[in-house]
Parts: sequence; C-alpha cells; structure tokens
Amino acid sequence: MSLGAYLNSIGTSAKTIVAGMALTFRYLIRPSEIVTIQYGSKNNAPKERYVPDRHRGIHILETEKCIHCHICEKACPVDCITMDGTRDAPFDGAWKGDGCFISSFTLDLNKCIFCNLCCEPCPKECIHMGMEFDAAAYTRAHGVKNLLTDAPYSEADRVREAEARQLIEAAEAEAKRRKDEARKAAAAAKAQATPAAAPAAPGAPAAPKPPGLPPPPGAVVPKPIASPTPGMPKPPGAAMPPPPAPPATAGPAMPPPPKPMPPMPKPPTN
Amino acid sequence: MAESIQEINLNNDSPTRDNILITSVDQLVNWTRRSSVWPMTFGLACCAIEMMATGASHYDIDRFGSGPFRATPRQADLMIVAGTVSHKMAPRVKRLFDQMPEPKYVMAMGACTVCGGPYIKHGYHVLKGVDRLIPVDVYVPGCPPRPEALLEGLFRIQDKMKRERVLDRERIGLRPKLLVE
Amino acid sequence: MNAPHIPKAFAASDVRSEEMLLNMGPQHPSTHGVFRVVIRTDGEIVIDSESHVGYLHRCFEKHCESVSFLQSVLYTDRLDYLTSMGNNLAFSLGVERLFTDLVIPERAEHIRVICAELNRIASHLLAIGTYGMDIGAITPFLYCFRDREKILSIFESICGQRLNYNYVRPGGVAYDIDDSMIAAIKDFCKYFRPKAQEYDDLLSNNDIFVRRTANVGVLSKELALSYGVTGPCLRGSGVKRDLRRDLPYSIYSRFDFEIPVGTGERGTLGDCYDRYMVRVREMIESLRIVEQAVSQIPDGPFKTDQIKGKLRPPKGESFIRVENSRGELGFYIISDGKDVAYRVKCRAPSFHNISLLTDISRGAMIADMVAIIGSLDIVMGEVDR
Amino acid sequence: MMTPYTLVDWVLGDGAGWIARFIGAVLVWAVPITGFVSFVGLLSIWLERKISAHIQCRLGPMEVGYHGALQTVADGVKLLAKEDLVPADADRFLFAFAPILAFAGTVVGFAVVPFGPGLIVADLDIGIFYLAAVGSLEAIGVIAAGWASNNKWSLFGSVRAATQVVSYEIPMGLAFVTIAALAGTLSMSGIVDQQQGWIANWFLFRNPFTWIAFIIYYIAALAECKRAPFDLPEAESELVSGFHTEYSGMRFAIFFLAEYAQMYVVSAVAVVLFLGGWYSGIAPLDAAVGTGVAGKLVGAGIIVTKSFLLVCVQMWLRWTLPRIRLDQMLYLCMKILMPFGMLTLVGSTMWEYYFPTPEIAKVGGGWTGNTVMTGVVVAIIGTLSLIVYVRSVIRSTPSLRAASNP
Amino acid sequence: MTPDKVHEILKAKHAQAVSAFDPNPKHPSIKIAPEFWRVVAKTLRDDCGLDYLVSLTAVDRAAELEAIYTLEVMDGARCPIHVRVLVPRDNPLIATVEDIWRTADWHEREAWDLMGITFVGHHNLVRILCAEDWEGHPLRKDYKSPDTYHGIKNNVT
Repeated sequence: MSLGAYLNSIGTSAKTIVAGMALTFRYLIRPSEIVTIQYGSKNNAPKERYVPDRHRGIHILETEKCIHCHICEKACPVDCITMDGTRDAPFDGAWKGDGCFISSFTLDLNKCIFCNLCCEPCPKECIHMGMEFDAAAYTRAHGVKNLLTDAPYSEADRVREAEARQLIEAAEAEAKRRKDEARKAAAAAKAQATPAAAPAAPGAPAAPKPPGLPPPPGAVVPKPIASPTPGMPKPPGAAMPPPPAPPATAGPAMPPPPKPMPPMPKPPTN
Repeated sequence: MAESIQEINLNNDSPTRDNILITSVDQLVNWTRRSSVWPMTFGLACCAIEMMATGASHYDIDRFGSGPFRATPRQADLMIVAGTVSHKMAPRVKRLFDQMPEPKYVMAMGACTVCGGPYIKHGYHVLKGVDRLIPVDVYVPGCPPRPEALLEGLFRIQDKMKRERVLDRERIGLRPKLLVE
Repeated sequence: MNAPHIPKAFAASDVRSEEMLLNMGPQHPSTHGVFRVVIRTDGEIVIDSESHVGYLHRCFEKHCESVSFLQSVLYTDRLDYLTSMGNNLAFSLGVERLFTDLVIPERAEHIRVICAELNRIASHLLAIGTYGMDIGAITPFLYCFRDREKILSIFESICGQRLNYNYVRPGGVAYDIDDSMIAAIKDFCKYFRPKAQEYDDLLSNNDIFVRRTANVGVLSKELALSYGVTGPCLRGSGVKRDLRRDLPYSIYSRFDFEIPVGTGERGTLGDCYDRYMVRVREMIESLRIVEQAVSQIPDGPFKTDQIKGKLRPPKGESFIRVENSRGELGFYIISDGKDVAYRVKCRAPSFHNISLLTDISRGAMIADMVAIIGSLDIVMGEVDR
Repeated sequence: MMTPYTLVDWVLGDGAGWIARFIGAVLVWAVPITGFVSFVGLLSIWLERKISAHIQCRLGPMEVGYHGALQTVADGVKLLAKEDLVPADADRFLFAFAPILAFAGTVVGFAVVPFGPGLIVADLDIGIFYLAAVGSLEAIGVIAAGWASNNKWSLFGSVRAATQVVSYEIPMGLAFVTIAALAGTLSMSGIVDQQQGWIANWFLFRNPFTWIAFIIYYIAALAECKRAPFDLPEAESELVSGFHTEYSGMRFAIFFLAEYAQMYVVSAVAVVLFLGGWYSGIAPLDAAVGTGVAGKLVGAGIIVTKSFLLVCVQMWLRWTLPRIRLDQMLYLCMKILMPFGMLTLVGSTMWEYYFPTPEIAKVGGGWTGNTVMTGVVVAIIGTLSLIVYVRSVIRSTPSLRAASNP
Repeated sequence: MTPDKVHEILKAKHAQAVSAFDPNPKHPSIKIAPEFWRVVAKTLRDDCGLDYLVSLTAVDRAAELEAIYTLEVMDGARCPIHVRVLVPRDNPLIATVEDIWRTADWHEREAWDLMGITFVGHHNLVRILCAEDWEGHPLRKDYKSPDTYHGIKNNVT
C-alpha cells in the first residue's frame, strides 16, 4: 500500500466522518426537526391527530339497523363474532334490530385481527370499525366486548343471554306453532274453496290467477314488549315503544333467504 | 375502556389484598421501577416492527424511561412477546423468561400471543396464546397493535407496578396465573 | 524435588486451541427475527455455519386450503410483513390468472402500482436502517423509521391499517383513494428526495461503513444463480434481472425506470456494499414510478364488477411471480372450482436468499457474519411461511 | 515550582501522624470523589440519552421529572432493587469481584485529575506516568467479568476488550510523552501552569504537531473507554451485549457507572494536557480571579465544563459512526496512530528546539512567535471547515447541486 | 427455450419417460414417470438449459402425491415450465435433484417435512419448518393436527 494511498485513505475517512458528524450536529441543534407525537404525555397533548378516518379500530354496532343475518359472523376468518337472537317473535330483554330481536352480539377482541372483512359484506352497513384502539387488559376475559352495550362482556351479560336463550326457544316454538295453525287453516280453507270452483270452470283456458296469499287468520297481536327492560342502558332505536312486530307472513315458513351477497359495497364511511 | 386497577383482583387469592399497606419505601421503589421499565428486544414477527416503530422517533417510548431495549434477558424488566410463538420457538421463550431477574413482567403484544390470532383455527404449529407457557401480565390485542396501543399496554404495566410491595416476594394477587385448562 | 519441567519450544500443534461452537440463537439482536445459526468458529473466524429456520412456521399453506380465497389474502399479508401490498398483489394476480377473461379497471391497476412501490420504499428503508444498526450506526435506523412513518400514515389513511393492509384483492382494490390521499403521496415524494441524500452522508459514503461492508460476503454470479437468489441480492452481483422489466405484470410496462445493478464501486462485485447500494438506488427508482403513476391515475371504478358475490375462480392451476422488495415472490395456486383453494404454494424469495449463508460466510469474521445476514435482508415470516 | 500543597495539609496542618492524615485524606477526598463520580454518572447518562434523542429527532426522557431529570436516579435505584442473580456455574467470587475491580480501576484515575488550582487529590510529580500505569487496571476487571460469567458471548467481549485496551495504551503513552517533553514536567498541576495566559499558550496551539497529538490522544481515549466506533467489547448487535451479558441489577449499574466515570477521567486529562486546565485562556480574566477561594471555584468550573464538552463530543461521535471491526481497530492502532504518535513526538520536540517559546510566554504570556503560528493554524482550520460547510450546503440544496456538477 | 422445443428434446431422448404434455401457453406442463426423473432432470438442465429451479410444489392428489418442479432458463425469455412427477401415496419415493439444482436442497426438505415425499439420496433429509419431533405431514388432506404438543393444548378455538 503506497504512502499516497495510505495518506489518502486517512484523508477520506476523516472527511467522511466529519461530513456525517456535520449532519448529526445539524439535527442536534435544530429542535424543529423533532417529530415526536407526545402520545400519553401527561403535560402536553399530542401534536397531530394520530388516527385517520378509515382507521380499523374497535367495532361499533348500530343495533337498530342490524337484520341479524349472520353474514359478518360467517365472513370472519377467526370466528370472533358470536351473535344470538331471533327474527320470529320478540322476547323480554331483547335489543330491537331491523325486523329482528337480538339477545347477544359479542366480539372477542383477543382473536380479532382487525381485517375489516366483517364490515364489508354487511348488507345494512351497521357494523363499523371505530376510532378507538386501546384494548390493553390485565385478563383475557376483559378482551371480549359486548357490542350491544359497548362494555366488556361481563358475568351479567352471560346470565342474561342464558335466560334469553330459553325465551327465544319459547318464542320460536310458539311462532312455529302459530305458523302450523295458519298453514292448516289455509289448507282447510283451500280444501273447501277448490271443490266449489272445480265444477264451475273446468274449460277456462286462462289459468285462474293463483289464489293470493290467504289473509292471515286474524292478526294475533303479539304481546307488546313490556316497558323496556331495566338494565338496558342503550335504549333500542326510537324512544317510543316499538310497534307490534308483524307476525311472520304465512308465506314461506323460513325468513326470506338473505339476498345473494351484493358486489363489494362502496367504501365504508365509518 | 381501560380496566381499573381494582379489577386486577379478579384472581386475588388472599382476602387482605384490598387493604394492603403501601409503605413509603414501596412507593419510592415502585416509582423507580415504574419510570425505568427496560424492555427486552424479543421481536418475533410483524408486531416486532410495530415495537421498533414505538421505539423510533415518532412515538418514542424513551420518553417514559423505557428507551434502552436490552438485548440480554439479564438486564430486562419487561418481556414484550411481539409476534407469533410457534411450538418450535416455545421452549426458547420459556428459557428466556426464566433467565430474567425478578421483578419481571410479560406483555403479550398482538393477537397471536394473546390467543393465537389469525392462526387460531388451522395453525397446527402455532402456540395458542403465550399465557399457556409463561404468566402474562398485560394483554395488548391488535394485529399488529398500534404503537399507541403498545404505549397503553406499558401504562397498564406501570399501573400494576404501583401496587407492588418490595417485601412481597410472591406478589400475591398480582402474579398472573398460567392459563391451564 | 525434581528439576522444574522446562518445556521445549512450543510447536504450533502443541498449542491447544479447539474451535468453539457458537449458537447465534433464535433470539439475537442481529438475526432479523427468529433465525438461528450454529457457527463453528476458530477465534473470530467462522469455519462453518449451519442455519436453522422454522421458528416462525405459521402454517400459511394449510390456511389457504381451509379458508376462502378472499380470507387467504389476509394470510398473504403476514408472509413478508414488510411488503404486505406486494404479497397481496402477487396472490391477487395469481387468482385473476385463473379466470379466463377478467379485466382489471385502469384506476385499480394504478392504485396497485402506487401502493406496491410505496411499500417497496418502506421495506427498503427498514432494510437500510436495520443494516446500519447491524454495523453499529444507530442513528440512520431512527432516520429511516421517521421517513417510513410517513408512508405508513399514507397507507393507514388509504386502508386503515399500518402494517397488514388486506387491501389489494382479486379483482381490484378494497377501497378507493380520494384526492387528499393523492396529495399526501405527492407531498411524500417531494419530501423524500432530499432525505435520501442524507443516508449517503451517514452511511453510503461513510468510510467506516464502506470498510465494514466492501469486499465482505462476496456473492458470485454463479453461486447466486445456482441457489436461485433473486431481487437486490442478485442484482448486487451484477445480474440485471427484474420481473417488472423482464416479465411485466400489471401495468409496469408503461412506466420508465432503471434497474440499478451492483458495480463493485467500493470493493469487488457482489459484496455487501453493492447489495446495500442497489437498495438505496431502487428506492429512488420506485419514487419515480410512484410519481409517474400518481400523475397518470385515471378516474373510474376501483374494482371489476365481473366478480359477483362469492369469489369462486374456475378450476385450474396458475403460477405467477411478482418482483417483491426481497426478490421474486411466486404463488402456485391450484383451484378445483370451489371457493376454497385446493393447494397454494408460496415461493418465498428470502427462503432462497438465506439458504446460501453457509457458502458465503465461510472464512468471514463474526462481525462480517452479522453484516452478511443484514445485507441479505431476510424476513422470517416469508422464510418459514 | 510551587511546593506540593494539598487540601489535606491545609485542613490538618502538617504535624499530624500518618493515620490521621490517611483518615483525613479519606474524609477530605475519597467521599467527595465518589460523590463527584456518581454525579458525573448521573449527569452524563441523562445527557447521553437527551443528546442521542435530539440527534435522532425525538425527545428522549420526558415524563420522569422535568425533561427526564430524575431518569437516571430512577434507573439507578431500580437496578439496586433487582434480583441479585449469578449464572448457574459461573465463578461466583470472580463474578462478584469483576465489577468492583473495573470501577476501582476507573476511579483510581481521579487521584491525579485536578479540579482547580489547588484542588487535586495527590499532586504527584509523576502524574501522567501514574495515569498510564493505572489505565489498564480496568481492563483486568473486564476480562475477569467476561471469563467469570461462563457465557461464550461475554468471553468474546472480554478478549476483545483485552486486545483493545492494551494495544491503545501505546499511542496514548506517546501523546503523554509529547506533552511531557514540551512541559518539562510530569506533574499535572505543573503542566497546567505552563498553559497560563492567552489561549495561544495552550499546549494544543503550542505547535502544529500537538494538534496531531491531541487527535491521537482523543482516539486512543475513545478506545480506552470502549466507546463510539470502538465499542467492540460490548457490541450490541454482534455479541448480544459483550462482557456484561450476564450481569444484571447492581453489578451492571457499577459497570455502567465505571464506563461514564472513565469518559470523564479521559476528558479531564485531555483538558489538562491540551486545553489549558483551569485557565480560561483570557489572561486578564485569570488575573482578575486570582488564586483565592474564588479562583479555585472559577477554576473548578472551567475545568469541569471543558471536560463535559469533551464528553459530549464522545457522545456525538457514538451516535454518528458505525462500529469498526477487530482487525481494522488493530490496523488503526498499529499502522496509523503509532507512526503518527512518534512523528509528533519528534516533530514537536524539534519544533520546540528551533522555535523556543520564550520564558515570558511560559509564565505570564504576552504575544509571541507562536501566536503567529496559532493564527496560521486557526486560519487553516477555519477555511477547511468553511469549505466543508459550504460543500454540504451546496449538496443539500438540489438546485445548487445540479448547477455545481452538470 | 419454448415448451414445445423442450418437449421434442425430451421425446427424442427419453421417449418412455414423457407420459403427458400440456402445451397451454399460460401454464405449460410435462408429466414425467418417477423412475426416469433423475435422468430427465439432467437433460432438462444440460440440454434444454433450464438452469433455474423456481420452486418445488408438493400436492396431495387423493390417490397419489405429486411434485411439480417449476423450471426456467435464467438468462433467456422467462417462461417457466412445470414438470410433474406423480408417486403413489403409500411409498412416495422420488430421486433427489439436489446436486443438479442447489435450490432443491431446502425445497426437498420442505416437501418431505410438509407432504411426506421421501427424496432418495438427499444428504440430510430432516424437517426444516416444523419442530424436530413433529409427527405426521401437515399438508396431507387427511392430517389431523395434534391435540397437545409437549403438554400444551393445541386444538382450541
């Protein structure tokens, strides 16, 4: 290594070290370059708003618009949404959805990976991912969130849901029984009507308009929900008592099949 | 949303837990522990990138005294398990936890460490939650949790440290339980 | 008392200096995640090393066979968790290739290119930052994260997540981007160009950094080709191969950008310095692509409407490769007509890049071993899948 | 030459027996010195975290006390309250004794570091020689720590520390000899007294070769403290954390304190040898202050601030430069520092022979030959840094850069 | 090196080895009988110049296990060709090509680890991704993930 190269190498390393030091000195003496958002600092609030509008945070459920279609439950890759309720008949202590009554809608934040796959296919866009992101907890149980009450899933929730389960079964059984009666009544009515009509118009070419849906046998006014059950902090929908839910139409027994999943809807406006 | 400190007593086993006497020595030592929680660089997967972001200039965990990320378990107080713990990695996690000097704390960062996260249904090689292996003090859900959520987790650990008692070796009521079904 | 034993002159062979078995264990500050190397050293010199991977095996391929196509886009996020947009893009292109007559709208194509290239810049920034930290300079790591934070905030305003985006989907993108986001991207481009100059002062031209990386871990062209190394590691050895130029997917053929190649300027061709410089120059090229794409972005739908309801690609097999920031990320997708894939194989670039560590690190010092692992820039989520 | 007159004599009078003098010395000096060492530790650890934060565009400790003032206190007490953990089959005695050895090796250097005109523990007439001798004591502590903690990584760290500290003592010794040849005495206060008067009298500006001696000394000092580009022994990214991998709690705190104490010692010696000790470099100011109690206080203030400025330069270096490799470190020592060290020794003595600084300059200091020489050197340094600054400004503004190299 | 030319070369050299050829331009594939695989692999690399093994995909077709080698010419026009080798499910043995393409080393270990195809002649065919003492081959369709591993419950949702 010639003397020239030797001195040259010392020269370049000195020059480059000084250049690097000049750069860091420029940062040292210029406090305006500091970019720290002072999150969590007690004495001064964070400088910039740190959560954008489309932030995927902890979920928010608009219970009134929910039609209890289980699409979000099926869309979740880790099955962290569990919901329970019925569309048939109201029962005590139910949250009123759009044409359904929900007894439980819990989301296990421990499992949730905040991927927004549940909010996209929701036909009514009633589940959104909110702005809140702080879910640190001392125990796993605290991570399970009850979306109906926006509070962690507590012991009381579990007890209430167990009772609701019985009420739902009772309500569904009763609804099914009423539907069977309606079908039997309709069948009996049709049996009398057809022998009278048959001899009259065997030759009529145009098929008679299929008989319209027989009117429901006397709209049985279901027992309106008693006053909103105590302990339900989030009043369901409108303040005035919910209108009596029309009993399931005597048509197809099961609720209308959920519409084929529409093409991916426009961006969530949460 | 934050769980109040009383809720820590969920798994308390000694009735005297509530009226424990926090002496002034405890308060001083707890203050020092609280204001210099040295995390251990234990980055496994994506959450490690968010942990680095928390240590970087934008969110700067050094403001709370947790700046020096110690590479060796011997000098660390807090083990942030950041990322998926696979079954092949589990014995290493256990050994690193044992190598840490007392009073040590564990923060399970991210859905993978809390309960297996996205790999909970079909992940045969993934440990479903690191609290099956080592007792976890604070769970921070998220995939990955934001740096702010990680800072909230740190504040939870600091709140927990407020209730320590220097002479109470077994940290009655505060030492978390292993999840054994 | 016999006479004290005076040993005759020491022959070199008498001196007992056995080799040491060092375990650069799964938890080591410089192994970039959970990667274990068992090194046999003679003093500081590494004689032989054996790599152990699999500490982050998260059963990606099993998940793709169990969850629907739409949900497995999630799991591609977590493969190379530094370029999630690139992984989503590769998987989406693979699924779209199964369809016969699928046309992706122009706006979606442009958004995809913008996001993939911005993610490449973010990934290279982290690669450069952690590489500087491996060599011992901690400040560049913090500068890289400060600039990377700006990209992450853009991504978060676009799709709501900072790291695992689940944004590029088969058939387009999940949400549209509006003018405020385009403005933010333009601001970033203006902001980042002079900042890239800073890294030259701190690292690229710094003589200590050059001495630590030049002529270290030289990867010859033949060794790279035989191990199937791709990406910046291959381009560092002087092989001009880039899928965006050789096999243009999406709309990359419309943008003009160069492929930076290692030239051996500070040492031999294919050393750690070349791989580092290729990444630095690639960031500037990606910036040019983003600027061109942002200026040409048309209006229109951000998602094709040919895919209705459940994503159910026709029966068949497809193999697609995309130039991710670490190399060629490939997906071999076999679908049998159902909405769950029959088999998905992910060809991860880091899996190849790290498999040659044994050959490349023979005879290096321990400090060089750290520099070599840093220059290969591996992500364990991708190696272990 | 003033008679050695130390504070102990002043306190006890000269008649007392040697036991009284020993206890007096302990009370008068040992307690304040360890107090000062812990103060230096607290302040410089906090300073390092704040400087590194501001360099890295972040804020550093903020929440613990105002701007993190109590941060180091919290760290220290927390480390005290940690579990006393000794690895399984480590060598218990050596494991426990190593940090003490390392800390003692550092603090013993404070004996000859002056804090003011009379404020010196032992004004040995072989001051610098004593420093050179004591310098390698700390290395023994580090080697013992590495060996005792039964961990391959710490063994690596300690062997690296051994090679580094021992090999960098030679260039440091050469710098000492250059100054001793100029000053004509080895005693620290003697050397400082030679630098009275104007700033031109400092040894740094005495002749162009002492510039190189200062740079050599500073680089060798960095290597002694195992800091900045030379932090191979506790290389964060290679050896997990070098020789103190297995140390936790109080023992680790002692190592930490020893490192910062040595940074101060090394800077203080640099100030004494090259930058005019407790003289402010403005003759009338020194004269006005005089040598009474006020003189001692002002002198102490000056020497401590100068030392802390040099400590800040060490921190600034650490957060900018990457780490060099083992063979490069030895190359730097053997192939660069030593030849240049010998060159400066020969050069400065020959310069002193041909351009002797007259007695007046040595004692009271008027404007003399070397002032012209100082002007020339300052001009060179000024233009050089101006060029570097202008070039960096040109390069950082793209428009100018495009114009400068089409 | 278009797929048709490769097909001709193989047809000429090893007529009985090539059992099927699918010229679809988007996804060309050739089926090779497993017993001739090592010889065909040599000709593929030497004569046809396919010197870059992109990836090895192991697929569990119900009756057989299939190894799909994706090969490509590194310097030429980059159109990959897929070579299929099907082996019976009960004793899946394929000759190793580790010395022909160096990438095959880790890929074969992974195929052995996840699918259970044994590569005869591999220098250390041990598990690469799963833990050393893992039982079973996870990617097979009939694989049931273990309930506990080292005493820690595994199958829990």
